[in-house]
Amino acid sequence: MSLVVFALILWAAGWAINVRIANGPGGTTRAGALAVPIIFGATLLGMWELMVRGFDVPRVILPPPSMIATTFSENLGMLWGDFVQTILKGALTGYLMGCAAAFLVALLVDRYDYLRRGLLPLGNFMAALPIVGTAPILVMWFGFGWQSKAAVVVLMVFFPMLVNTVAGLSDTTNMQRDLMRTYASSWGQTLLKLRLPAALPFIFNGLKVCTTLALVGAIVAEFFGSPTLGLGFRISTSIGQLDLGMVWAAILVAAIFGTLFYGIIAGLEKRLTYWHASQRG
Amino acid sequence: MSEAVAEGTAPRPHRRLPIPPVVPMIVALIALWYVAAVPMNIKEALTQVERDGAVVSPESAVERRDMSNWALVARNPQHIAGSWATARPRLPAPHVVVEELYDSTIGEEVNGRRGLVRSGSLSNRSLVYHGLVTLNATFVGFLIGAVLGVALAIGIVHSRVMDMSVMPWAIVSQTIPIVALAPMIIVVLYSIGVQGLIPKAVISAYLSFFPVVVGMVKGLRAPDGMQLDLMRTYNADARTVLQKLRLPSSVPYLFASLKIAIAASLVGAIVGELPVQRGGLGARMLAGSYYGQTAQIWAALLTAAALAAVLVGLLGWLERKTLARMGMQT
Amino acid sequence: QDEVTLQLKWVTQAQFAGYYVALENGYYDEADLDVTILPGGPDIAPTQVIAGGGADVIVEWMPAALAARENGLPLVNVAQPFKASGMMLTCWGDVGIEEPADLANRTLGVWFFGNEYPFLSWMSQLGIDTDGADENGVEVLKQGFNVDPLLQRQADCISTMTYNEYWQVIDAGVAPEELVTFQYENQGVATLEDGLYVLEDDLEDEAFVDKMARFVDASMQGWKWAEENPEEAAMIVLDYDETGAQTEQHQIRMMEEVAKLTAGTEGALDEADYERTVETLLAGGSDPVITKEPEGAFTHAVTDKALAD
Amino acid sequence: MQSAAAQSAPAPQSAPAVVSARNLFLTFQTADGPVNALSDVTLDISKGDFVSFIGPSGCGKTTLLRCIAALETPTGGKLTVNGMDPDAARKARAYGYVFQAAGLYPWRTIGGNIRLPLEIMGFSKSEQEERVARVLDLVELTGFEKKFPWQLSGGMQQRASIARALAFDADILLMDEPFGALDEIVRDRLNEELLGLWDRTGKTIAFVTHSIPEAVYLSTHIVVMSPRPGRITDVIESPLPRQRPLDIRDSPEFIEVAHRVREGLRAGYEE
Amino acid sequence: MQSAAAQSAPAPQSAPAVVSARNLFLTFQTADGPVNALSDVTLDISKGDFVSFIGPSGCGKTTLLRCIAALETPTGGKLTVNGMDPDAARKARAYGYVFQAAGLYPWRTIGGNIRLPLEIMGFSKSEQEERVARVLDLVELTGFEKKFPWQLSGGMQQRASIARALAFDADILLMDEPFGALDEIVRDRLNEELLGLWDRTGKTIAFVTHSIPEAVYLSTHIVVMSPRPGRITDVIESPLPRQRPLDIRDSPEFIEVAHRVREGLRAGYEE
Ligand SMILES: Nc1ncnc2c1ncn2[C@@H]1O[C@H](COP(=O)(O)OP(=O)(O)OP(=O)(O)O)[C@@H](O)[C@H]1O
Ligand SMILES: Nc1ncnc2c1ncn2[C@@H]1O[C@H](COP(=O)(O)OP(=O)(O)OP(=O)(O)O)[C@@H](O)[C@H]1O
Ligand SMILES: Cc1ncc(C[n+]2csc(CCO)c2C)c(N)n1
Ligand SMILES: [Mg+2]
Ligand SMILES: [Mg+2]
Repeated sequence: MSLVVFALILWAAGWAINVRIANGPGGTTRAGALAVPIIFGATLLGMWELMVRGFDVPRVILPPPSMIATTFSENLGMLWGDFVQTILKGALTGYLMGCAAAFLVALLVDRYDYLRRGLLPLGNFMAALPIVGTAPILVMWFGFGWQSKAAVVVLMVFFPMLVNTVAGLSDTTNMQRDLMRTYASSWGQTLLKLRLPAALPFIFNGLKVCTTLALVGAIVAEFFGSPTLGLGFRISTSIGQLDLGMVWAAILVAAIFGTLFYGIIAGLEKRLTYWHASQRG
Repeated sequence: MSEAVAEGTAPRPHRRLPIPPVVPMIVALIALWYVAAVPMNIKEALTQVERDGAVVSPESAVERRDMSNWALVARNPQHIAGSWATARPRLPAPHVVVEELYDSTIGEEVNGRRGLVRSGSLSNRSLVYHGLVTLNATFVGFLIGAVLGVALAIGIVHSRVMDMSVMPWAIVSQTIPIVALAPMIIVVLYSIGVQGLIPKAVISAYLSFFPVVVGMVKGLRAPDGMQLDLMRTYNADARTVLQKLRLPSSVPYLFASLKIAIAASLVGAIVGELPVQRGGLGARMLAGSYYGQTAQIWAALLTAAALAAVLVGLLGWLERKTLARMGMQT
Repeated sequence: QDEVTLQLKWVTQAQFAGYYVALENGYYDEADLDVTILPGGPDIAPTQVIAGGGADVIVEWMPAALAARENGLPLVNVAQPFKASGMMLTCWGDVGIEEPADLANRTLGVWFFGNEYPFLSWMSQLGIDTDGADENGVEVLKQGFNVDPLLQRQADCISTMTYNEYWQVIDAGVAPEELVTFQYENQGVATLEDGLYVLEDDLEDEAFVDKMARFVDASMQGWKWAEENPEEAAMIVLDYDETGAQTEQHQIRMMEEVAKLTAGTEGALDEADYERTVETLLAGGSDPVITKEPEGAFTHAVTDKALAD
Repeated sequence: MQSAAAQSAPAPQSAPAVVSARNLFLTFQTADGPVNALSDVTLDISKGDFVSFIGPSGCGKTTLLRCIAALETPTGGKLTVNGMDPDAARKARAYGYVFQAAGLYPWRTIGGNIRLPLEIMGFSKSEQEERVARVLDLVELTGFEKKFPWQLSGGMQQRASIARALAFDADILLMDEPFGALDEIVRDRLNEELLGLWDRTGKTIAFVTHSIPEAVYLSTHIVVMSPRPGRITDVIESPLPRQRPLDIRDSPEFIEVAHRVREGLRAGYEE
Repeated sequence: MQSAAAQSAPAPQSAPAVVSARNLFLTFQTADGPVNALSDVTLDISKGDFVSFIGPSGCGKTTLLRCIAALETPTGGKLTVNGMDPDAARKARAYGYVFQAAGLYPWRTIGGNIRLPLEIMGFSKSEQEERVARVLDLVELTGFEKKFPWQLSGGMQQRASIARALAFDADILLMDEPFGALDEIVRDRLNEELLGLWDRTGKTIAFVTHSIPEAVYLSTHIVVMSPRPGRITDVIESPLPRQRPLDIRDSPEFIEVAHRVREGLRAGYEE
């Protein structure tokens, strides 16, 4: 019980430190912006550890972070293999193919209003097909390897990317378009010099949303059939073996990569859309 | 001087009802679907007719396994129609799915042993029943997720600390494959004696809170400096600003994110139904997969998508009504 | 009435008919028990459910139970309604597989999630590598929930149960002659399936043992009734299936097949079977399922009491 | 009103100073370095004055008005409003503020917008109704209470926003380019109406504008400002009578004052 | 330049008509029913004219300019630009258009924005550099080439947008309230510069404004418009010389013309 009390104290302390940093002069600095979430996360982990121990939660229900860390560090090799299989082969390939395809279709849809009015509602409907239903079908179609995972990811990221890109391409003011008209600019020129740059913030929004979708899609698809490696395989198999440390270690891999991936895209966004009001602060 | 000038061309009113572009798209999609079903199902179809005594080429199933589907179609053109009628198709033909949809809704309720007509209650073999089961969890999860999302957004907008600490972790939380965690969540909730609707709703809520947070943070921050300054000149407190300025101006954002959230909620409910095989569209999809009944999966899938469309449509309708009442045009 | 929560290993189907029959026919009521049956499903681990306190007793396969025991979850077998194993490997006959040695170099579908142990033991006894390291190893696929990998020839062989997936293959139009099957029972690597397990600590409570005894007794009554009335039993199962997915024909046949496995036992664990299972699991080569002889992994206390009444 | 751009102490005065600024400084810290928005601003506004602030873009007019409204805090000097610290005056709801754009809340009707400050300040329902009706009448918008902002023209919206600032009857009115977005004809009419209102109510008005004729036509005092750093270069007291028909703008006195203002502005630029 | 509000046929003329409009009509179909934005507009603009369009908000000034630019199609009447159909003139890149707001692309530097039309029209790299440098110099923005729009003040942005319209050297310049958002002093200076530019280059300029002094100061012809339906009520030919120092605005001729314009505007309102 004392561990639980200690956990609450830890929480209060972490929060107090964060309040001081955030509201103090450090709140606007880069270091502050980094420190606060890290302290928050560390507090959460500490609470988790203490609560699990304090309440004597069975290891096979929820393991403490320390145990997850141990499992993680002891199985780096295996987790690396899972990472390559699920994320590099499945998620990334699917992400690239899905986003690229959505981008090209967006150009088409943007060019031909008829397609826009015909395809978008249809796409909207198809986007509502839950992956847990489509994944077994795609596994049946594309086999047990990473290809089926990539297919699931393509299906998942396609529509959000399409919608964002289409919205972005039309996010120009009348004046900006009229200006191009006064130059008698061709469709391609208008696209290249006006619509694409103007669409960038939206495109990045889509790319960001899709990072997490890609990850989740690739992992989930493995539940419906996979070779004997991959993060989804690892999670599912390890639950069956009651090796919860491994389950969470695999989740940790996904979370680390997901955050990194998101961060990279967000960083790229900062560099390429520096001119946008949202980036100038 | 050139005579070429713009003549007055008032648009003439249309006589015929214009066909919405979706219609030809759907027709094209269905045609494509039929075409795709041929190579997809050809192996199965050939095996099937072979068992019925027909001659197919090549004759060995092992040889066929290693051939491309298109080559098989080319060599057995007389069996193409069989691809639309296999027992366990890889891609069921559209009419098969439609039949299944009819059988598992109206057909089952009217003629089924446990149907509405014979038993007085919805049949657990019908998609109507399972759709309702899923809807229930969706609503509860959506409600929890939306309330949580709005509350979190309000906290984030009002507290710097929350903004700085919670927001990054909200993003991280979305990189965790909840679908993988769903069975464990259900087991954990079992262990504290919670069963039935709530575990599904929890998963639903987990998926739906994030879009609401993101949208509402944007929405609550939508008021510009002038609108906020106006409140300051009235010496309004944070509560009043929230009530009279931030919340009203976030309404369009709220609806935009609610529409995403309800679709996510539905997926969450379905995900939650997979491990606990106790009805719902998720259970239905899995059962279809379990017994290789692809038509059954497709029927459940389409039902789910239609449900999502209806829910999103409902929210859109509510949005238009609300915004119109608030004097905001869409 | 005493409350008992039973967690099944898989979805509601005739594999668990005995329990549903006992519930439906009031055997549990007669034993003064209020039984809740929780169906299982993909990725629901009964061992985890009982560890979390979500159930009093679970239906589980012995390999998974013993592995969990070694992982620190002290499960104890209190009864064994299934005498024989229903697990087998089903292969296409036309790909040239005739005996187990032919499995080398093939693609095999295997259930994981704690159900892979019997397969791994068997392979290691055959000396066939399963993790892709060896040239002549097998390529293992984590098989999903259905028999599509076989039908679509994505795999040469898949795992099936005598009472379930095998018949799905047959129902798909495949003639039995087209298939080659390897029953684990015949390969000498059979492991015990569908036993009833409880937590060791609970057994220290006399009242709990008594409750379990009544539970096992009533359940076995159910099983025996189901064996004798397969059609009615299947219909009872159908009535309890909330997903509405099961079909009459399939469940009746499943019940008939399951009856073959439950025949010849009153529920008490046969120690010889236990020894054989443990041996198989221990003989897992470099990576055995369990590393040392388990102790106290079963008790006859419950069945003795149940059979005495 | 009294001002001193160069002198340090203000001259004694008769009417009580509603706004009193002494050597105000305000520096914004920006990414590109500090910006001196206000530099050594000393100024008194007496009760009943109509003071216009004119000057090129970026000279600190808005900033000064915002300091008076306690929306900005000077980084140096002393500022009192109604004898109090500006923030205390803000909390005492001493002034009404009219922004450059009408800035009506689009989800509220015209009546709802005018009622907004009244709700916040806790007026009773009946009092609210009464005041809304009164100020709507004052700005000639009776009958438009139930309309939404977008159903009104720009000029009507601007009048509604003035009504909103008038509704709770503060003695001071701070107006930041309220007519900047309107066309000349509408602007003329609103100018006339504003003068009438000021005359009837005896409010103290601080008014920011870009337009020389507008400043001259409306004000008792015209404060000319210049940028980099923002400071007061001249304060011109108007010789025009309190009653000003529109065609006073063709009178020699008017043209003379306008000329002085223009010269003052130009001087600020050339420096 | 010649115009006829009431007459149907234009008077004969010496200089060739750059823009010629005969009985133009333009009706917008809106949800609230049709809006007559232009009604029976007949007008000629000769080469080298500086024509201002003035009138209350919504009278169709912008619409008329957009018709000339082929951004809008009249629903009736006849319009030619450089003797061609306006759309052909647009494709021949006959004019530069300056919008009310600067409308610079935020992702391009000032130099990049000015280079935009040159890139589209396929000028060579070296030619681009040379022209950018020249027009930057013309609008006094040399040294700001590498800055982004948001790093410049509103006046500078507006000058950059004029530079952009000048860069490809079209003979016609269409300007829609280009200085509407600027303060008086900056506006004065830009007015002076624009006059100088016009004088030097001999371009034909159509200029929309709200400001009477601006219209009078700049133009050779002032077109007064009135709304509902949008039409031309008067065309005033300026007696002022081509060379106009800023203080011409205090001259009696100027005040006389300004008075006529104001009367014309007011008449349009009262009708
Ligand atoms: N919040 C701020 N942060 C940084 N600089 C600011 C801020 N507000 C104003 N400034 C700067 O302070 C100076 C004065 O600005 P202010 O808005 O008071 O000018 P102004 O006279 O009202 O101009 P305008 O006529 O364009 O409204 C300008 O240089 C402006 O860029
Ligand atoms: N695209 C459009 N659709 C419908 N109505 C329009 C459209 N563009 C302009 N109008 C209407 O046509 C009329 C003339 O508009 P226009 O923009 O030409 O006026 P303006 O003289 O430029 O006014 P301002 O001085 O406010 O810029 C207005 O009543 C306007 O509401
Ligand atoms: C995820 C998962 N995959 C496979 C099985 C295998 N399994 C064990 S018992 C049983 C029923 C036999 O018909 C089946 C299919 C499982 N339990 N969970
Ligand atoms: Mg200002
Ligand atoms: Mg206009």
